[in-house]
Amino acid sequence: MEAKTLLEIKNLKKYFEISQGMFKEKINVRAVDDISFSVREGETFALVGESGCGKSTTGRTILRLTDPTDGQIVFKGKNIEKLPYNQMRALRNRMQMVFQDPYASLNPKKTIRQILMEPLRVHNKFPREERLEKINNMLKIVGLSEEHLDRYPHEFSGGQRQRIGIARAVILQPDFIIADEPVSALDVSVQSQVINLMLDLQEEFGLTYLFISHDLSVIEHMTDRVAVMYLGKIVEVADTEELFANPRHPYTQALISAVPISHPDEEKERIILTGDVPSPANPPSGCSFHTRCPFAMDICRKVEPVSKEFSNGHKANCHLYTDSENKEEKEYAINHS
Amino acid sequence: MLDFIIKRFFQVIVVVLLALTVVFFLIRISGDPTTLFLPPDAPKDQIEEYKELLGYNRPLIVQYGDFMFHAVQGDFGESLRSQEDALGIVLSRIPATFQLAISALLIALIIAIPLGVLSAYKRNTVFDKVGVALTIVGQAIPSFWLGLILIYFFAAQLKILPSGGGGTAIHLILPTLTLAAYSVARFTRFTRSAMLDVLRKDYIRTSKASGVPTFRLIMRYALRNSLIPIITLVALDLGVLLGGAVITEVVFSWPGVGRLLMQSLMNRDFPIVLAGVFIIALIYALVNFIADVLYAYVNPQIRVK
Amino acid sequence: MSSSLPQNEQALENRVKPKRKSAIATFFSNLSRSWTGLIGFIIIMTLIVISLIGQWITPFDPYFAEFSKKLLPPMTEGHLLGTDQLGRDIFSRIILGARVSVIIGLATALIAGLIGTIIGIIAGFFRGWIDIILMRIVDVTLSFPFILLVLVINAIIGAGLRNIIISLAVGGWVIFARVIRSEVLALREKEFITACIATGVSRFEILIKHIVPNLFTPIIILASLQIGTYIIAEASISFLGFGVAPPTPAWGNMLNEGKDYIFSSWWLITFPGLAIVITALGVNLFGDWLRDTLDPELKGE
Amino acid sequence: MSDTILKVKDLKIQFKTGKKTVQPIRGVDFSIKKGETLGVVGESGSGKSVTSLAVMGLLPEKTSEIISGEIVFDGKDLTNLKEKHFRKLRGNDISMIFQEPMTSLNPVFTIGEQLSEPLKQHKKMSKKEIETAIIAVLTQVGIPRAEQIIHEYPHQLSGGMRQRVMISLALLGQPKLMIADEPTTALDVTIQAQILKLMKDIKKQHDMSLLLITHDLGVVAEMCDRVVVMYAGEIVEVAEVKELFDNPLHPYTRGLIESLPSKNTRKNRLYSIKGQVPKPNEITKGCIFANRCPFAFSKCFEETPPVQHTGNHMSKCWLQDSNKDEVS
Repeated sequence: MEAKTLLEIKNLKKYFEISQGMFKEKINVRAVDDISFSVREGETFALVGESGCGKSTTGRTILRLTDPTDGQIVFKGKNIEKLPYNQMRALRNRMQMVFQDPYASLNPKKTIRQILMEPLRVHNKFPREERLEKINNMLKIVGLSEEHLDRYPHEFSGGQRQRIGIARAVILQPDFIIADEPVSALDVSVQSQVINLMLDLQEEFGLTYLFISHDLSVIEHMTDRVAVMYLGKIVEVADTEELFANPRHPYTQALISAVPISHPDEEKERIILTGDVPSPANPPSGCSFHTRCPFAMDICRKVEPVSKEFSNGHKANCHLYTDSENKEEKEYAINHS
Repeated sequence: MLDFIIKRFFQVIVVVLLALTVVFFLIRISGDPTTLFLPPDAPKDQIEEYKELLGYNRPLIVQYGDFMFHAVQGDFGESLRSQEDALGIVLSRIPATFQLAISALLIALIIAIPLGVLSAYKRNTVFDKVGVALTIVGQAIPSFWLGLILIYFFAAQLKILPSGGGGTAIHLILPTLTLAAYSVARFTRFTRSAMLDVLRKDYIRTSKASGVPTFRLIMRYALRNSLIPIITLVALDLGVLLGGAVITEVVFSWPGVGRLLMQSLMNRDFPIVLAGVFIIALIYALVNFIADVLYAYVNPQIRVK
Repeated sequence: MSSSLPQNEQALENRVKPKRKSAIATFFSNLSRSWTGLIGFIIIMTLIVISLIGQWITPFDPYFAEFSKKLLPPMTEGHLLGTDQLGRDIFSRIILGARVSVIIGLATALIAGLIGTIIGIIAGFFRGWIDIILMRIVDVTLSFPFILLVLVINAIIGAGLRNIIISLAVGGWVIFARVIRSEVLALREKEFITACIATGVSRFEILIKHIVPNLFTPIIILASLQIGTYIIAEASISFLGFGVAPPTPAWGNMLNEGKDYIFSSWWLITFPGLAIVITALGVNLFGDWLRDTLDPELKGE
Repeated sequence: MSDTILKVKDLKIQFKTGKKTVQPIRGVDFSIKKGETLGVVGESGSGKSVTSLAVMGLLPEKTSEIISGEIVFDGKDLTNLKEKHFRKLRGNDISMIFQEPMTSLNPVFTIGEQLSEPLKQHKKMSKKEIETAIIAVLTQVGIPRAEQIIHEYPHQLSGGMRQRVMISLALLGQPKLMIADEPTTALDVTIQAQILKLMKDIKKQHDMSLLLITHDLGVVAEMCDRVVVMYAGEIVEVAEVKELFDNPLHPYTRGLIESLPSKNTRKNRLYSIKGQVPKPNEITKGCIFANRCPFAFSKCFEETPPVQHTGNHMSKCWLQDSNKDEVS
């Protein structure tokens, strides 16, 4: 019954060293700090979090656009975290990426024909004479046409460019696509077009998505499972409907409650978090959320919480749910949520 | 901040030492120095004797080590002509060069920054357009030619200023103007564009939205922001100024380091050339260093962590 | 599967589709819109033509010295701009001198640009120790005022057209190396390069097909702006008695020879100097225009 | 009438770039009552920011021109106001918060120096009084250690903190009207929630009007009393916020609301408006939305629709034309 696992991430870490000058110690920014999750074939798995939480770095590290500091990336049963550049290249026709900024991710000096031909040429996909036809097909699927072939990216609007970016990713018929904030740079009325396109493509080509976004309403709409990230760590994972119906981690609760209402009559009980996200270069001790958590207890400042499974793959890392004292406090918090 | 200063200071030293190294090898590669002291028909054993005497028969790397060892102590040998201490001769010329360079720099800044600011403030008016045209032409005039033209008008025709020589304030006028002209043009143009750049920034709009009058906006807010790139440019251009000083000194027979260096190059008096290179590289590096510190000072993003 | 794009929009697309022009047509239509750029272009073209056909259009033999006719003022005996201290026709010498300036400007830009670009690409693309070494060399070279560096090198390796070009190139490549390196570094961080890696393009192909084509614009802009510097630098060095040696007519050495007659014969220094100013002005105007047109972001330094 | 703080009448604005002119604002009418929060919703290119800059008198002087219309603030027409007099209003009677808190504060001046400016310009206060006032406002917008913050530089603060500084800057003159141009767009969701709450509280305390410009219908639902919907330089619909969400009349507004993911069944295709916002040079005759409108008929491509009023609900669409024949 359980679908096959396509991608498995085990204890992934990505630290960046930032030089502070000759006489100061380098600081280690823990962009991704020991995260594990797995993505099943055919599903849309979401990484959600605020800026700086490490969700984009996670996506880039999985695709080896930047090298992991530690941990394992298992794609189709094969460890890829240490593959050299050229072996990794061969694998890239199975895993592709859609970028956030449709203006920056297309080479301004290349025509659409060149942009879409490149992946086919690099991976020697389809016989040479069929490639153009495949490109035209793909353009039609994403809502553009043959006559756009010899235009340059600057001649298109943001939405159209994002379609081109998606076409480039899908034309190799990969199994897996990482979409890093694919709609957040687009106009509202264009966002829904691109979301529809991604849903259509998933159905048509049986794609698996890792969908990285900060937009909770989009995530709620189109993903199957969600991992919530905060300061480089995953704090909660659950099926999408379960997560939105029954968020466990105080951060997830605050995040969901912060989404603006969709109708003026809607009444929403807000959990307004105080303060800012701490710097990932100097994360708080214990649970990294304790500085902003409305339910923070003594233990939260000292001990990092471990993952606790609730039901059917719903896991959260929070001391409120681990067995210890402070029962009163916890009960209050849980009832409150 | 202190770390930054120490780090930059190390860079200064490294750069100066490397510059010396390069010139040392360049000179050695360009020809045998002993032939310079002796008549061209000198017998072979006399050449050998001379080489022995001056240590030129040792391996190049030993000579280099020896040279650097003495150079870092300020000993560049004696002038091949006057047999005086090379560094001493160079140092004695420094005040004259400083006099010229600093007065030119001051004049350039005093004229250029207000002019550039005004030009930006009155953008697209006749004043601005004439100003921009003048700066473009000004940047195309080589300083030595401007020097000649000034000599022609003020010394040859009007006979009110001396055509060359040094010593008095009167002598300083024409060389200073000559040297400052290019920098005036360049700094004015750059100040204008830096200013226009800043005036487009979001934070200027914020100040306007607070009701700050335009004059105050420019003089207090925009100016401080534009000073950051201006300082960088002025520091970079000090090289041009120092280079220009050499030529200006020759045109006006100004007794500075540049003219000395020129004469020594003509005479192939290499100890003086090396000492001169050392001093100029050192001055240039130090000035850049000061500019960096100044830059960090006006830019709180660097100053305050 | 249905297209997410409707027909209406297609129609709109077609309506607003810009007409395509050839690169040359675009160049001239842009140029005609800026009179400064146009002036610069005309000056440069005139200079190039003069330097190509100069030897056939001089009214007098530029090398022919006739002492009886020395120091003739302009407009006498058919000498438009007068004669010099040896009785040579100044107008003819200025025409022939254009060739020296054009050759030096172009050749230096080509050599310095090529070397600098290659080094900049190597340093920026491969990073690591090779980058550190190359950039130290650049720092050291830049720690010396350009004109002094060229002067010292030229004084050491000797006069002559070839040597002045070598000296200028030795001093000049560093600017290219530094600018191109930072361009490459900036390009490497661009998302479309990341997209290439994600597509599976090899490193070599990324460099050749994606990074290098994006360097053409900065290289052309930089080269066009540097040519003026080279021409003035050569003139300055020739003026100081190095560089191009007489009797080859170069504007710089004409000024050097003429400066001794400044109190009596103003035309000896006036006209070669004007030639330099006009040339530098033309090159700078054209370079500025090119920068503003090709790279609007760089506008104004 | 006297309870209207700002009235914009038939505003048209032209921009010149080189020899081309575009007209990003083509006839905009709206008004804000005292104490009201008016939302202006639109996508990029709708002209919502240009409109707000026009109200502030901050349009680029050389390249833009108000070609017709009036902006009446507190009984005064601002369109012909001399800069000298306009300056007295800015940061005093009208103030503005911008989208980008990261670039909207001057990096080389301390927070205190920048905050003192509106007070120096508009109020006669001593240095000590100014400092006290600044610290009071900073505390009010929820900035901790205000006494220290005034000596710090913008880069030392986070994005959320900077936006709070911007809000306090706008508050210092105790304005009658505050304009907020996408004040939370650059911020994270949890910070957005903080800032929106702060703005609500502050509006209540200060009894001022708020002109809130945003592309986010959620923010509108949360904050606004009335809403103006802009599309490609024109106002297509104006209504009370509840009325707008319950009964949108213009197909564009309807499209925006319908395409909210929360209005669609999970995992299904979203309702979507086809095509994209036209650029100013692509605008032809007829209704500006006709080429994207699912209900467009021939008249829409021919004639500009008139303004239709249904009570306080205004829309600009041929479908609302009372004389229309039965269509769609």
